[in-house]
Amino acid sequence: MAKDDVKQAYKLVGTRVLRPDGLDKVTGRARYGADFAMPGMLYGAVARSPHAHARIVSIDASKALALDGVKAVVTRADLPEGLTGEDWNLQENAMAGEVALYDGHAVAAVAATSALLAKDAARLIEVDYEVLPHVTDVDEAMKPDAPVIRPGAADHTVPDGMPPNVVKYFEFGRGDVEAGFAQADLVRERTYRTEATHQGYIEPQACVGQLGSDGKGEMWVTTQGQWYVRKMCADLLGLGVAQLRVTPSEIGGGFGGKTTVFMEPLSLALSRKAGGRPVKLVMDRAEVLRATGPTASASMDVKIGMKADGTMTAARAEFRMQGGAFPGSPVNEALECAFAPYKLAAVEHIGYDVLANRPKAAAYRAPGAPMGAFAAESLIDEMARELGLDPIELRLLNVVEEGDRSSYGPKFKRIGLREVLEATKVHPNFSVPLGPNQGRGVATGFWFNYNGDTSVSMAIAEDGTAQVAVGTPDIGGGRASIGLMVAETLGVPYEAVRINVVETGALGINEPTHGSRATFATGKAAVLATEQATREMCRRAAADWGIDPDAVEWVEGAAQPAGPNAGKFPPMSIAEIAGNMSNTGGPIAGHWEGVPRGVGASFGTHVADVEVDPETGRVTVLRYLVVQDAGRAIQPDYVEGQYQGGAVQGIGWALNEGYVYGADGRLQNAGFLDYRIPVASDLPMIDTVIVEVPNPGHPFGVRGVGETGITPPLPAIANAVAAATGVRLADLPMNPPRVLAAIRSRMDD
Amino acid sequence: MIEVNLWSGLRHVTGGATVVEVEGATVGAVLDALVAAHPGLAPFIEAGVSVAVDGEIITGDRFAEVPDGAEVFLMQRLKGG
Amino acid sequence: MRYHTPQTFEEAARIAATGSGTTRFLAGGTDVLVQMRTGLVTPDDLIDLKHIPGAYDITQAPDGGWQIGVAVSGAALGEHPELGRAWPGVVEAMELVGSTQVQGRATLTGNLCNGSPAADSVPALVAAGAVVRVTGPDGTREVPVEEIPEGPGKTALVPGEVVSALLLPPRGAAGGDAYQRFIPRTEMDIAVVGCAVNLTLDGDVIRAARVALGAVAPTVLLVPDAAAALVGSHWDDGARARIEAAARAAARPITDKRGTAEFRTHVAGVLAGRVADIAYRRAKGEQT
Amino acid sequence: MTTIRVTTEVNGDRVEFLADPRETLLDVLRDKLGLTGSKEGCGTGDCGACSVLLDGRLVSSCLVLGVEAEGRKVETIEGMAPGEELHPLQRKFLEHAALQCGFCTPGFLVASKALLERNPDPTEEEVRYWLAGNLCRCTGYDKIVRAVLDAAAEMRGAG
Repeated sequence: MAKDDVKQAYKLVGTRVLRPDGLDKVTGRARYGADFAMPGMLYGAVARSPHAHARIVSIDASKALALDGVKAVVTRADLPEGLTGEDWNLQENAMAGEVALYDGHAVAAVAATSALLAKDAARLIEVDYEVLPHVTDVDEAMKPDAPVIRPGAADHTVPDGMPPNVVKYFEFGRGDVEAGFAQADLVRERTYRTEATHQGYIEPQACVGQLGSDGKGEMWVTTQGQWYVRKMCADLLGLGVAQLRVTPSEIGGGFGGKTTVFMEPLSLALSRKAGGRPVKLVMDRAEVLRATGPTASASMDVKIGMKADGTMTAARAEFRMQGGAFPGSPVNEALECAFAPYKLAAVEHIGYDVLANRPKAAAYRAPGAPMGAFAAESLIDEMARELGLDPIELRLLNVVEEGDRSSYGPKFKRIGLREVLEATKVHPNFSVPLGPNQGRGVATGFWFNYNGDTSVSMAIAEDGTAQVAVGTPDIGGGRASIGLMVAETLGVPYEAVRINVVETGALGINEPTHGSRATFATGKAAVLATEQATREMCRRAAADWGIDPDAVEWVEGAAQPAGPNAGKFPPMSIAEIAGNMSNTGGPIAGHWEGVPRGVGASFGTHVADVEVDPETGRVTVLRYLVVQDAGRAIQPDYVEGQYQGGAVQGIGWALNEGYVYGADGRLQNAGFLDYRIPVASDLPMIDTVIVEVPNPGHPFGVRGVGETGITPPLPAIANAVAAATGVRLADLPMNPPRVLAAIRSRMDD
Repeated sequence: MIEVNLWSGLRHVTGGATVVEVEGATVGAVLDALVAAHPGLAPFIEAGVSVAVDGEIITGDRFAEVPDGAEVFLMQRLKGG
Repeated sequence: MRYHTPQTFEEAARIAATGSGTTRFLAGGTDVLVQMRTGLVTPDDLIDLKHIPGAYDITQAPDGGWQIGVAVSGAALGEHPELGRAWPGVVEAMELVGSTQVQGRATLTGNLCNGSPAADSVPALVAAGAVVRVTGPDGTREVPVEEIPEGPGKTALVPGEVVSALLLPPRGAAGGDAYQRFIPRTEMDIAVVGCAVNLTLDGDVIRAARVALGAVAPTVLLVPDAAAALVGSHWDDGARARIEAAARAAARPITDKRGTAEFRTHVAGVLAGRVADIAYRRAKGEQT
Repeated sequence: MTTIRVTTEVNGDRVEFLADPRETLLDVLRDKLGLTGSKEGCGTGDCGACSVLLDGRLVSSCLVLGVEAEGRKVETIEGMAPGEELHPLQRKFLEHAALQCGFCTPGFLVASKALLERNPDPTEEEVRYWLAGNLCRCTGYDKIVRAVLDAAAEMRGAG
């Protein structure tokens, strides 16, 4: 989209301003997780299990402690007992108790006077393991004779008689699906599989933790959510939550993977044991891949019925996902999103959350939705081809709109899927002619978007500039979008507002930057806080003028008399009011706390053009188009950036990313060499269209844009490969050996 | 009266019902009424749920208003990345 | 760890021969530092060869042959005005190793001595008939490149021996070489299969050829049957089918995280055909 | 562990430090010299976040030992804009929103500078291949490539 095509209903909202944190980030000054140091700081290292599943018989740290400069070693025995539920899961994942549950599971940690020394010491910790049978594949883990990872871990959702590694069970839907399939002219049922992928943020986990014997602590950490870190660390260590102060650094990518804790509590445990000296813990890339949250792997059955004209009569999904050795795979979200773009009278969803000997899954951008979309959209595409139907027309025929019942239950509010599909249809990419061995794939995706606990405080400075304290770390330009909305509301230049991402001591609790919520929720809260301040400024002007405050309104950065008093006094500017505030009642500020209502869901449609080398199975992405409803693009550059980044993560997931476990249960590709995220030369430009169907629940119409973009690429690429080769791959990643094998097996037919 | 639509997996704790009629003017009142009607729902609701009221998914606000006659869906609690 | 900066290869060899524990030579460091970082190897003695005079030099002998210093980086190799015209396959193979950043440091000698069957430059060196000069406690010897690798991570060098130079033969008239590899992405991967072809023509007829394969066996393979498939031909469809078959017959790969044995075998044939085509056209004087 | 005294030049300044020979140049820059603009994303030369120029040559500082810097010249992101004026690449990265989290940005800038010094008029494909060793997980590279091409055009115009 050309830069000027975005609607200009506002002075600032919708403009492509520079990000306020940009200068620091292009000069190397911005401080990320590992860039912080404290006086007297020690360096930590973690000893990890080389086994997928092993009983810890004994741990002997005497050789490590004998090294000059080693100050502390901690094991699970140094953490409190008696935790339950997710707290216990987090603690068990941070440090193994009786059993190491996956390759890379932490078993001990050490603090020393240098990073090299800490690493040396970690290698000297001797652990005696009794190796146990393991399982890493989700379908294998569901077999009745699979190794049991945690007996009795199934919760209340699991009916009797299920395999022991099934720990949660989901079932929802409506209508009579069998009757729906009976009405269909074409019914197809397929099984799809996706491998676990990692968020792949370039900045490894890093923190500096300090904890004294008085139970007061501090932490500097790279995180999507400093309050989550505070609560989790406090619970895992048995501290009073408010006694811990957590300051977020700049964050080098998260994508959901930094919404939880891994080694962070260990830095505090080490610090406490080392007499309160601060302890820095920085993961290396292998640790990130082995022991932080990847997403789940999935095995999925989908069945769909269609009339000859493409009308969908019924759909059924049965998904199995493993999220590591702990409950929490996003199987429910995968099911809820799979059929969300379609009007369905009858739909059934069944899901199994399964344990396996892998690291504990963390959220990854629209958790679950990409897998669900891969299964559903692959089958829909296959059926559209079989019926000879255009993929966009088929989707328009079944499109959900405001008031339609969603596949997951409630009716949709105002949504923009129809507008997205119409914009896709007319985009030039959709009609570029294709050559030999080339194919075009279309797919649609959905994400709910989210609000969550939000607390924002803003204040007017003496010169009429403004500061805003927000609790959501800025991962992709959040300061810019929030700054624009506050400046627009306040009627001041964008440059007059400073957005500060603050530590836990400065605000009420905030959920992390997750769920595509920062611009929606923090943005809405910031606008409401700003309106509180403008009301106060109107009140002060009214007092000065001697009129009723209700007869004053805030217009373009000034209080001005309205109604019967209109024109009686010249407008009083923010600078005037601010400059005089110490004489008119003191500080002027505004704040807002709550869970902002009015979330607006977002749909997107992607069009992928690929070429497949029939001799090697290599897939080259020739062209890629993202069309997505943003509600309103506050800073269009960063909206496009979210679309492009989500698309490319999805392209990686589709083609070459994936965890590879050996027969020994060890991760084979714990590095960027063989965990193959897309590189610059793999890709074309990623074309974007921002559709704006404003969300009535947000003052500027924002829906949230971060997550939807990763949901369509998996099926869009698969559908393009199918179009190019005539063979359909049902297993991800579609790496060259798999694509070539599929092509050659077709040639053998 | 509020008709609450449950997810179908809850049938085994509601005697087969997937729609339950309860009284309640807030999300919290509706949830409490559900547990009163079907005590087997308690662990599901304690584990965290979202409640969709007339299409808006509400998480973490027991005081949110539920207008009479509203369409209410009980959903598993959502999370994001 | 002791860090040494010898001024001669003899001194380097002496340090290595007298070291009590693990010894590593440091040239570009792009493999050694990774091994140190991942804890795979912690040398007791690390011997930096870059202070030895000539380590950074590329020189041409009067007979047209080339001597390449052990510290010459891939980037320096690619920037050399003459070498790339003589041995484009060797240069393009080395330039495929790693990123631009790795190119700033990685060396041909290091790529060889790391002992990886997937090393990109090694098939090209083997096809080119390159030789390494080895300095050891008992003096200096010259060894054909194909005799250096003995298995993954293993070489024929004995403790105390250090490669002191790499020698490429004179290109001669009507010759061409080429290298390609298959990787899943477009950059940054280790070769799943690599293939180099070096040939000379007599008119349109292939008079002599050497074909080498990477990543399809425990060591880089010189494949005489594949060369024989070319010799005497005009590079026609028959020759292409023969070299593809010969390459596949010679491949004895494993299945691992980078590819299946079946895939590697098939692609070895595909690459052999593609690379021979480029080498033939280069020998004919085409710019490719 | 014996440390070695190293004298080198970083961003035009003569500096001295004591290094354990196992420490990388990246460790030294970040922990000894306080130059934390170079980032560690992998430690194995696969991500490019630690890119610096060593005697004018683009390298991963995680694959260089600190002791190897003796007598050499090192240029880091901190030296890219010596005065108040940003380097055109830095400015174009801001204008094109070529960063989201910003963690890979120093490496991309240093690598792009090395490219434009050798090739003032690169094609899109040349930019993409030159930067293939710099991983970015946020942007999908689109805006980065545009920023580099635009900076190159501006620098050619100014030259």
